[in-house]
Parts: sequence; C-alpha cells; structure tokens
Amino acid sequence: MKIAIINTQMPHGMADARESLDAALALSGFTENLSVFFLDDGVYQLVENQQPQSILQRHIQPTFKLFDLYDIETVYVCEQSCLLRGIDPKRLCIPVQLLQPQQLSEKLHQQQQIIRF
Amino acid sequence: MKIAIINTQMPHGMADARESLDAALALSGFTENLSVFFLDDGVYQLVENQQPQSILQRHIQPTFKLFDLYDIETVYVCEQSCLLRGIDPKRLCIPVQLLQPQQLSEKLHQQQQIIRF
Amino acid sequence: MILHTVKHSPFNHKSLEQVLPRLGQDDYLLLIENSVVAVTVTHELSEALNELALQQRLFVLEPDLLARGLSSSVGNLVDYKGFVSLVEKTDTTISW
Amino acid sequence: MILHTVKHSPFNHKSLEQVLPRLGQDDYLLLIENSVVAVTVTHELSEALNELALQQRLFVLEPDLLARGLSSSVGNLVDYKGFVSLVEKTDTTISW
Amino acid sequence: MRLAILVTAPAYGSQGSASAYMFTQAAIEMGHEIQGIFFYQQGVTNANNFTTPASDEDDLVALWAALAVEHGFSLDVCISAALRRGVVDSVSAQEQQLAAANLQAPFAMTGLGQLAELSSRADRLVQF
Amino acid sequence: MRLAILVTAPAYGSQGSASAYMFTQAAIEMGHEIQGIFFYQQGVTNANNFTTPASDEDDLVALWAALAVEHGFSLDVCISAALRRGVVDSVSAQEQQLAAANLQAPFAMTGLGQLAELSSRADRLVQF
Repeated sequence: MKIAIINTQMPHGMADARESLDAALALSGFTENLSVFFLDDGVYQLVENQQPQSILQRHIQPTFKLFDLYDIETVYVCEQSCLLRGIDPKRLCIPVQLLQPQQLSEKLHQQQQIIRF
Repeated sequence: MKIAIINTQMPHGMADARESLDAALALSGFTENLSVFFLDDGVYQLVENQQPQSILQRHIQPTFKLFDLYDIETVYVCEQSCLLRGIDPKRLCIPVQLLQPQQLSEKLHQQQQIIRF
Repeated sequence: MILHTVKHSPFNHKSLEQVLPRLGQDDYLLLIENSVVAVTVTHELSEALNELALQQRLFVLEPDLLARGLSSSVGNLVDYKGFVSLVEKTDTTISW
Repeated sequence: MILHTVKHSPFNHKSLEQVLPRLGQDDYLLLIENSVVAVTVTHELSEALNELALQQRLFVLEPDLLARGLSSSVGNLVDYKGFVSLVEKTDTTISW
Repeated sequence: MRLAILVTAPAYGSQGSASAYMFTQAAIEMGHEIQGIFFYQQGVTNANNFTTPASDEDDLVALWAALAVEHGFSLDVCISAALRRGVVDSVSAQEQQLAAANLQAPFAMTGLGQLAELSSRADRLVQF
Repeated sequence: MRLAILVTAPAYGSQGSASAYMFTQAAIEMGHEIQGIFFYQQGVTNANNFTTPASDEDDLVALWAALAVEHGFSLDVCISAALRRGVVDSVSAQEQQLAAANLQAPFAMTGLGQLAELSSRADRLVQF
C-alpha cells in the first residue's frame, strides 16, 4: 500500500505539524511505501532554527531528525512553494527531494491513500 | 459602553454564526449600545431560505428574528461584501443598514469594545 | 485519478486557489461545506471552475448548497450517495 | 484609533488581505502567530505593508517570528509587553 | 468497496464530523463495507461522553456510537491525541488519578498504528 | 489599564490560548489590572481538567489556573459552550447523570452575561 502524508500548514499556529509527524512515524512501521510531502505553507515546517518553546509550543525539529531512524526516506518538497515564500530550498532541516509542479502531480497520482494535515 | 459584534464567517461550516448570535442576545441585555456587523463571508448568515437541518446543523435564522424582541436594532452590513458574493443586499432575512467602505470604517471607529466571530 | 475535496470558502481561504492548478487531467473536484459558494457567483476562479464543469469533472454537494440557502447552475450536483460514488470511481481521495 | 491584530498566514487565508483596506488613517496593524510570515518575503500585499511600516503603524510580534526560525526588516518588532503597550495606546482592539 | 474514514474535525464547532457521519451513512446504505472510523486531532472530541448538546442540536457523539453498534464497525480513537484534549478511558483516568473516564462506548482508545491497520484493509481512505 | 481577555481558542491544537496567556502575563508584569478571562467557543476546553499533555508540552489548563490563583482574577467559562463540548461542572454532571465533573478549579461556569459584566469593568477587551 502506497500511503502519503501531505503537510500544508505552518508550524506552531496550529498543532497540525506536530500531529502529522506523529502519524508519519507511526505509519512508517506498517508500510515500506510511505511518502511525506510538504506543500504550500507546509514548507515552513522545515525551516531551520525554530525556537517555539518561547511561545509555549512544542519543538518539532528534533522529530524530523528521526525520519532517518524510522526509514522515512521519501520526503518531497514543492520547490515553487518554497520560492514563493522566500525559503531557500537548499537550506531545509532534513534532506528532501525538490519537485516541480508536474512532478508533484505525478507523485501524488502514484499514491493509493493520502492523508493531509 | 459601545460594544460591537463583527461576523465574518459563513454559517454551518463553523459554529461561529450560532455562537455569535448567542453572544449578541446575551450582551443586548447589558448594554443599549450594541451594534452587530456582517462583513466578508459573514453576510452569508443573512441569506434567506437556509435548510441546515438536513446536514445536522442548527437553524440560526429563527434566532435572527429575535433581534427585534431583544431590541438589537443596530445591524450593519457591508454592501460590498454582499455584491462580491452575488447576494442581493435587499433580500436579507432581517432589516439592516447597508454601509459603504468609508461608512463601515467610521462605524467601527465609534466602538469601544469589539468582539469578532 | 484523484478525487479532490475542498471545504473552505474561496473568499476566506486559499485552498481552492491552491488546488486548482494541481488537478491532474482526469481528476475530479468536489466542493463540500463552505466551499460550495465558489459556484454561486462569478469570481477570479470561476473560469477554471467552468472549464472543469464543461469536462464533467466538477461536482458540488447539493445538501451543503441548500443548507446555506444557495443554488448553482455550474457543476454536477450530488448528494452524499453521489459523493460515495465519486470516491468509488476515483483511485484516491485528497481532502484539502 | 484601532489596533488590528491578524493571526493567519496570508498565503493560506484572506484575513490580512481583507483587513488592509479597512485600516483607518491612524490605525495600527499587529501581525501575530502565523501571520508574521507576511513580512518575511515580497508578495502581493507587501506594498501596502511597507507603506504602513514607513508610517510606523506596522508591528510584528517577534517571539512568533523567532519561533518559526524567521526574521524581518519590515515593521517594528515588539514582544508581548510591546503588544500590551499597543493595546493601551489605541482605543479599541479587533482580532481578525 | 471497503472504506476507512478518518475524522479530524471536532464533535462541535465545525461541520466535518457531521459530513463524515452522513457520508458513512450513505456508504452503508449503498452496501459498502466500513472497516472502521479513526478519530484523530480535534476529532477525538467525538468520543467525549460528557458532551451535552442543546436540545435543538444533533448529538454526534451519540449518533456515531449508535451507527457503529448497529452496523458492527469500530470507532478508534488515537489515545495520545485524546489525552492531550481531555478525553480519557478508565485506564488513563486511573493512571492520572482523574475523577472518572469520559470515553463513550463503543469508541475505543488505540494508537496511530491502528490507522495504518484500517487503511491496509480498506480500498479507500476518506478524510474529514 | 483594566483588561478583559476573551479566549476562543482551545487548550490544545492552536496557538491562541498560549498567546492569550503570554499577553496576560506581560500585562500583569507591567502593572495592569486583569478584570478576568472569559472562555468561549473552543476556548472552554482550557477548563477541562482531564487534559493530559505530553511530558514535553505545556499544560495550559494548569498554567491558567496557577496564574489566576496567584493574581486573584477570575476564569469565567460560558456554560452553554462548555456543555456542548463536554466540559461540565459538578451541578451539570449530576443533572446529566455523568460519572464526574471535569471543570478545573478555579475556572467557574457562568453565562454570557458575565462577558458583558467583565467588559463593562474593563478599559480594553482583547480577544484571542
């Protein structure tokens, strides 16, 4: 089963980023075909040097570092979403594969089940 | 104390319209200077012939009819918000005063405390 | 072939605007909850929606339109059973 | 004189776009929570924001910027005490 | 078609849970098989049996419970998401020394692994 | 300055309650007077004492309670909004025959009239 998690929300304003990460780690144990996508405002989740503790929010970036440990290797980022937001796609907190719009559409169409946060 | 309630959300997708109405009725008993504004998607709350029971949502329109009974007479609607959405401002479910953008701004600046839903 | 569902009003939220350019050639779009207002008046996304409607790829959940006292002549109106059928006809569903 | 606070990202939500034309001549705008991204890159609302900044009427909650790993050179950065002071300086607050 | 449904909308405050309920009802009437409903994020509040809606409002907690009992599918609640939103089963209530549990039967606490399990048994996953 | 604060954001799931808490803390440090905090809509979940956050997350229910006790202001909860979201005091719990109450002290159930009362005693009303 090819499963995808799509992240479209900024971190900290909502808990979606945190709860999406929990879901990704849990699903990774049950499928070898898990892909995680970051689109639209979701790309902000991967910005480095976040300091959310000072606003009483959970620090999610240490969890991203666990992707490797959990064998979550297929991480896609919409390059256009980064550029629109002035985020350098080469300076994200984990290694990712950048996708152009057409490639993004292709990858999405290869999935069997999709959860969006 | 001049208090205003501003409604900016559509009905039924969220419970804001319903809970804003409850607040308006309650506040009306404590101040003679309550104004209720409908802007942006909030103008959809006043569209006639809603049938929300079929989607398990509460029918809010009978409550609007109580405005009169509760002496809530100052009801302002942003005409531009209606026109943008194809809503005829002359066919809303209760009597309202239509405001142009400049008038809206003036009315907002006359308020001392403002709650937005 | 993906069924995309959108629930937010395009006057309030950008999800519809962001989904439209991502639709694949055969994908379906279903408007539910507050997003049904997108087919009740002409606005900046109407052209793209009309194009989808012409191709029989735009669907609107009728109970959500009626609940809000609205009506539309753009897109195919469906009830909840129609929604289930769309899920069955497509391979995958994304809820935006 | 009104203090308008906005919390949603302008890339996701239309509240900032809807508030800007409603600001009175002396009103203040304070960006909090996700809306702080509005001053981290140039986009379609930047011109209006820059104009407000020049008039010393644009404020940005710095802890919300830092929390997200972002920085800005547009607008006056304030902390929570600065937020309280803005509430005190203005007559009324609207949270959009 | 075998369906798994993911509900991330609360019992009260937005339309998502009602939409999911009506979709599920329609799917059952059409003869489709519900593998289970998974409640995550704000969706866990659908399992809170302290929920007391106004007399003129629908009670989604009760509606979900009745539909699941009638048609024999499971209502799975992510325990981590539930605990941080004040929905607890009797085991957690004891551990945390709370006055009682407020998990409505037949909702059951599970982990996110159960979402993977449901999804692997389903032809389609639909999220609300 | 006398302040009334209105919280419509939940204890968990969005930033609003934390923003309100930090704003309130800053106002107190600056010598302003808190007339009270009113919890409405999803904000009523801030009063749910079954809330059990993860060990690495802040517990806003406890934080609000401690701040109110320390500085002697009230935490008012709209009872109608609370009941329909599964937050109940002991009176309602008995009436509805629920296993227990889950209202955290010193949060107190009130009606929307109390919001009017608070606002009439305040120079500014700030909403989160």
